[in-house]
Amino acid sequence: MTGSGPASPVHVTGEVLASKRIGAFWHLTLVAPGVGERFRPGTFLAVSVGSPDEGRTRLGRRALWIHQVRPLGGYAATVQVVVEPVGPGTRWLAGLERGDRLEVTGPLGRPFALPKEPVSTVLVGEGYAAAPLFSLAERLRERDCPVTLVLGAPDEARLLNALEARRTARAVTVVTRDGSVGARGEIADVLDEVLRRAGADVVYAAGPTPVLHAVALAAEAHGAWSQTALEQPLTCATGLCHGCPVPVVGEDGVARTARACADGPVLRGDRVRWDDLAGARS
Amino acid sequence: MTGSGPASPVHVTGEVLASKRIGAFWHLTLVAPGVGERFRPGTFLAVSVGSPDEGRTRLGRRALWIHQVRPLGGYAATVQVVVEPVGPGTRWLAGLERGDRLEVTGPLGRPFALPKEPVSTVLVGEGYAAAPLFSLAERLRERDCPVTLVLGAPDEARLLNALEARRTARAVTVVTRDGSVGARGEIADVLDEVLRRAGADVVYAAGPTPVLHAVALAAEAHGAWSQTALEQPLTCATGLCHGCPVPVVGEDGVARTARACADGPVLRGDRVRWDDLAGARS
Amino acid sequence: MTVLAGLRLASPVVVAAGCGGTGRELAAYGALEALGAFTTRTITLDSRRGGPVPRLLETPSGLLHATGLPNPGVDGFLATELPWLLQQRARVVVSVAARSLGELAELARRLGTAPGVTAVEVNLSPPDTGPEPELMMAREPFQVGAAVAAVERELPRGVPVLAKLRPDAVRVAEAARAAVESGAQGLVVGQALPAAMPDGRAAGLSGPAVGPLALRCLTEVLGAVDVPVVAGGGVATVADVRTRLALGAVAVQVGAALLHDPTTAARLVAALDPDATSEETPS
Amino acid sequence: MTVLAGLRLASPVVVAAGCGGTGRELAAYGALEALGAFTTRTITLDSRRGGPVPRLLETPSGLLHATGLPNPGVDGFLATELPWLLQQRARVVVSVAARSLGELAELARRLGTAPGVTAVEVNLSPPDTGPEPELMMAREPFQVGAAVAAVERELPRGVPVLAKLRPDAVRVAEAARAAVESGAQGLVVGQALPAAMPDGRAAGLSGPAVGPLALRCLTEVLGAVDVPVVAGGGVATVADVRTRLALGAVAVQVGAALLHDPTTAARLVAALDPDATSEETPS
Ligand SMILES: Cc1cc2nc3c(=O)[nH]c(=O)nc-3n(C[C@H](O)[C@H](O)[C@H](O)COP(=O)(O)OP(=O)(O)OC[C@H]3O[C@@H](n4cnc5c(N)ncnc54)[C@H](O)[C@@H]3O)c2cc1C
Ligand SMILES: Cc1cc2nc3c(=O)[nH]c(=O)nc-3n(C[C@H](O)[C@H](O)[C@H](O)COP(=O)(O)OP(=O)(O)OC[C@H]3O[C@@H](n4cnc5c(N)ncnc54)[C@H](O)[C@@H]3O)c2cc1C
Ligand SMILES: Cc1cc2nc3c(=O)[nH]c(=O)nc-3n(C[C@H](O)[C@H](O)[C@H](O)COP(=O)(O)O)c2cc1C
Ligand SMILES: Cc1cc2nc3c(=O)[nH]c(=O)nc-3n(C[C@H](O)[C@H](O)[C@H](O)COP(=O)(O)O)c2cc1C
Ligand code: FES
Ligand code: FES
Repeated sequence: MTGSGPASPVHVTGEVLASKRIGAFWHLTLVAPGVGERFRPGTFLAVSVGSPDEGRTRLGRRALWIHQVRPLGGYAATVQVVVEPVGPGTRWLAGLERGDRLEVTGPLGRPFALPKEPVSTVLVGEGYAAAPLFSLAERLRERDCPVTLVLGAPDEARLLNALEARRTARAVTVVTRDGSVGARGEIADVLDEVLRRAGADVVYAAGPTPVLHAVALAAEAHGAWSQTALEQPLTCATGLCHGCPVPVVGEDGVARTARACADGPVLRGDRVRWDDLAGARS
Repeated sequence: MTGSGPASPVHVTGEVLASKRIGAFWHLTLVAPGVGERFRPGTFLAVSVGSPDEGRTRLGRRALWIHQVRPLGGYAATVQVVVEPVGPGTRWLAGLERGDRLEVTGPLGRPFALPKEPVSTVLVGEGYAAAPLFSLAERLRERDCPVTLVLGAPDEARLLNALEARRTARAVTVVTRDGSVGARGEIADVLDEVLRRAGADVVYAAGPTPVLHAVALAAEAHGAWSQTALEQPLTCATGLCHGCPVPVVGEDGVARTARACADGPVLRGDRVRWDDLAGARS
Repeated sequence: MTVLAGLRLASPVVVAAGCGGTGRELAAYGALEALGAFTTRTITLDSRRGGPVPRLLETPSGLLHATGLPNPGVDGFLATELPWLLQQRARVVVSVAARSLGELAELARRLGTAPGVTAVEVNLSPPDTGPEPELMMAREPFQVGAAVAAVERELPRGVPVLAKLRPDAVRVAEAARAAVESGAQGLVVGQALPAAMPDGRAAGLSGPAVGPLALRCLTEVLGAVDVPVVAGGGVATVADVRTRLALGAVAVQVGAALLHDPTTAARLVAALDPDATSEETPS
Repeated sequence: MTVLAGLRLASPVVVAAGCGGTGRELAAYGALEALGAFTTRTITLDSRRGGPVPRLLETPSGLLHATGLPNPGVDGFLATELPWLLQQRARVVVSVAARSLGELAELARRLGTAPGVTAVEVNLSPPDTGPEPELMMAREPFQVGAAVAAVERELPRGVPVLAKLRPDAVRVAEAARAAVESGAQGLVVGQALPAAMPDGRAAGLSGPAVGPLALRCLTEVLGAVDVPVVAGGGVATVADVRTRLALGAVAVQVGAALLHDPTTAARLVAALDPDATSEETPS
């Protein structure tokens, strides 16, 4: 596996090029010079809540997966993010309109490691967190890795791009908690079956901690590698504050503490001490 | 003179109905239920900087003269204010668009006292501060008081409604510092002449402190009453914080301290101890 | 029902000293009667004009103030402001500060004999006394004790003395103990913090910015003494109130938030009313 | 040219302890070499894992933190982090705290013999030591003196000791005097303030919210001692820096602002560079 070094981020004043509501999510397209150019799947960006011109009462950053990087409107590398409004920061983001400006730092963190050989891969994502999997799938296909996708969500409104998924992946499994689309249930319920059928060598996952934990366990049971993209509450998102500890085991077998933002967000599933991780059991 | 009791204010979430730039000023029309209904000329309103939905870093209020109250768009009493962007708060106000919401408290303070008899009046205003004089002129005309208007400004872009002025007043004198319209000079230069020609019984004034001081002196020299609408830096604007002291002399001749926001903004010119007032000399 | 030092209050929401004007201005935004109590601005024996402008400055999520404690003096207060407040059926807590223990005792004597004073709050650490005569600042615990005792001694039964402590997390527990030993029947935690304006002039800092600092002092004091504690400092939202009551405060004081939104106290009272059906969160 | 305790610094802008990561993360946003200095997170004799989550919380214009001072211990720091920082030609101020005076002396000994340490900053009041072994907190002036002396004694000439004082306006002048008498060659004013999270857990408060409080401590310290003073606490804008330099500080520390905008230090350095032609104001 290659390419898991940290991203080299920039901090810029970005601008909203487009905002579109799809289901429960807002899809924002941002002009953020330098961010898209440096992007690798699994990296994220961080935004400040509030206009760059105003004094800000909220000092913590808000992390968002980089969904897609595309040339658009004369810009070489616009950045797409998917926002689910759940609190003041994400609601502020959802309220932005074309032309509004915001402070953006990115790409941040270590991306998904890509296999050197054309191995069989399974990509697992729940809700908006499936965002980084689509560009990952493209890169994997460029390397002739067969891609199987598992997409989960509470309901159809929170299911990301199932249609687009069918274009990039060999097989797609959809699971929703309320059964509004695909099978009714949890991602964890279908993992064994999917991994077995795909003959998975590597499993990539992004989503809430319990999903990642289930993926790590299932991968281990199938003798596959897992690459889990963690979401932990972040404050600086840049590695400066040590506020996002993830208990891990080093290559040397010694228990250590990693920073979710700077040493992650993507970590090998077998390296995370899931039982010691806050929020690991939902 | 009657009607100088304090206004009975309300605190409401208002909405911008219209925003229009005229010269250096933004004219905002606000829906702020209860504020317009209670308005009397010389009262003002206070706004919070920042959307009602967001945490606010700026806790001080921003005071604005109530310019006009008009039925508009199905609302019985919309409120017009004139904003000159000079700092973060007023710039934020100038950036508001139709439909944006803001916290409004008003009407605040004691209004201009109106004469019981049809006496001759001179109204003096500089820049945006001339805003309350137009509705005052209407009320005076209703009482058969002849109205003479003196409008001053640094330049034409900061001269308020000179055209509208000609409709409400018997005579209008315009003075600009750069001579771009009307006479070149300061309001103070023309006061004596205007007061003499109008045979002024009462002089009403709104503007920077040096203008008010000049008005108070000129009125006294002509044996006229003066009513000066003071602008002092306010924090709460509601009389709660005692942050806006104005040195005055009481009816009993004793030196006291009044609050610009709650005991003013309109004070009798002969009661203000101008030499002890901060900003009295420019 | 909130009970503070034997007093039954209609609500746990109390207006903080110096942030409710004379009461008249605040009454425009909600009945004073519905409040837990109205704390007056600090009253001194002689009247004070207050300090020079600027008296207040905005800071990030806070307000700096150096008002110099302007007030009409105790006689002026008793003659003009108190009767009006009582007419509104407000519960009136009178905040006091003085240049000496003797003055403090004299103030307590006059307030204690005035009908209608609900309680006396001793302002032990005015952060902004301005250019006029220096007021006592209780730096050490023994000074806290002496000031509280001087007031307590002069007050009739039924008019409790509350001690408003300097919010220094590391020392406040000692100060709290000293106040209680000297007769304070309740404590107020959350005086403005000693701060400076950009030009270096001394001032107090208040508002949401200081909330977490006041909260720490609250936990220290609650761990140190058993009398009822009123939590001030940075209270603006229903969540702020609930946090403080959950930690063990019997009531809260609302100060700077009123300067930003004069309806804050009335809205908190309504939101916390156990009979209220809906609970809107004032921002 | 900024001169601090005999050290010539390229800029008056210094990164505050615990807010610059290991340095590597910050270097992405501007050369460390251009900074006045890079202060490490507090290093202890033994490594520390740090406290439980949530370690940080947003407050109005501030950040609450209870990280528990995670760090690799002095040996880990000297082996892995310091060499990289020196390679970047950063001026490295190492922040230290300990469980005892003996440990503090031991830390100083190891740092003093390591080549490349620019200065040692004694963290006299960690507000957030978390569940791991308690670290010393210098409450009284004599404790400040003892801690500073323990470090000073072990450091070679040319490696000055800086004392980072607890920002309590009423006591900080005494602490400053004690530190200077014990050999502190410079003082840092503006440690995080003791605060609490909504659940009552102890934490430190930092960021623009506390700026006016740190400023008051600065004026108290400048009035009390003659050594160079570094002003921390709430620095985010060029105006903040200028205010502090105008009052007499020789340099400023930037902490929480970096967590909100990692380019803050680099932008302040650029804006304050006397050779810069234009002066943009970072927000
Ligand atoms: C690497 C990463 C990528 C993410 N990608 C996306 C995305 O693509 N789309 C999306 O909608 N959301 C994403 N999130 C979650 C998103 O960052 C949080 O929902 C958001 O920060 C919450 O902020 P808020 O103000 O809306 O809500 P609040 O819950 O009020 O947030 C308050 C505070 O808690 C922190 N916080 C709360 N929940 C989280 C969380 N789950 N993760 C991190 N910090 C949290 C915030 O930073 C903030 O300081 C991602 C999180 C991480 C860590
Ligand atoms: C009674 C009254 C009526 C006013 N009417 C108008 C009006 O109709 N149109 C208009 O454009 N302006 C008016 N002003 C002035 C306006 O309130 C200030 O320009 C504005 O508060 C400045 O805020 P800012 O954030 O833009 O600038 P800043 O200068 O950055 O203001 C920062 C702080 O200073 C205070 N402040 C600064 N200057 C003034 C001032 N002149 N008066 C009061 N507070 C000040 C603000 O309240 C705020 O706390 C009026 C002021 C008063 C007192
Ligand atoms: C403008 C202003 C004036 C104040 N005056 C007094 C006072 O006279 N006496 C007093 O004890 N506290 C005074 N205070 C402090 C408040 O009563 C309160 O303790 C402090 O502001 C912290 O609470 P807050 O954050 O809710 O404002 C004043 C505060 C402000 C903002
Ligand atoms: C996340 C975080 C971690 C900190 N860690 C340390 C530390 O290890 N040692 C220390 O002396 N100060 C530490 N501080 C305090 C800062 O160095 C600084 O003194 C304080 O935050 C005030 O400055 P500011 O407002 O610029 O942040 C930390 C602050 C924050 C926000
Ligand atoms: S969020 Fe600050 S180090 Fe990860
Ligand atoms: S501004 Fe607060 S009393 Fe006038």
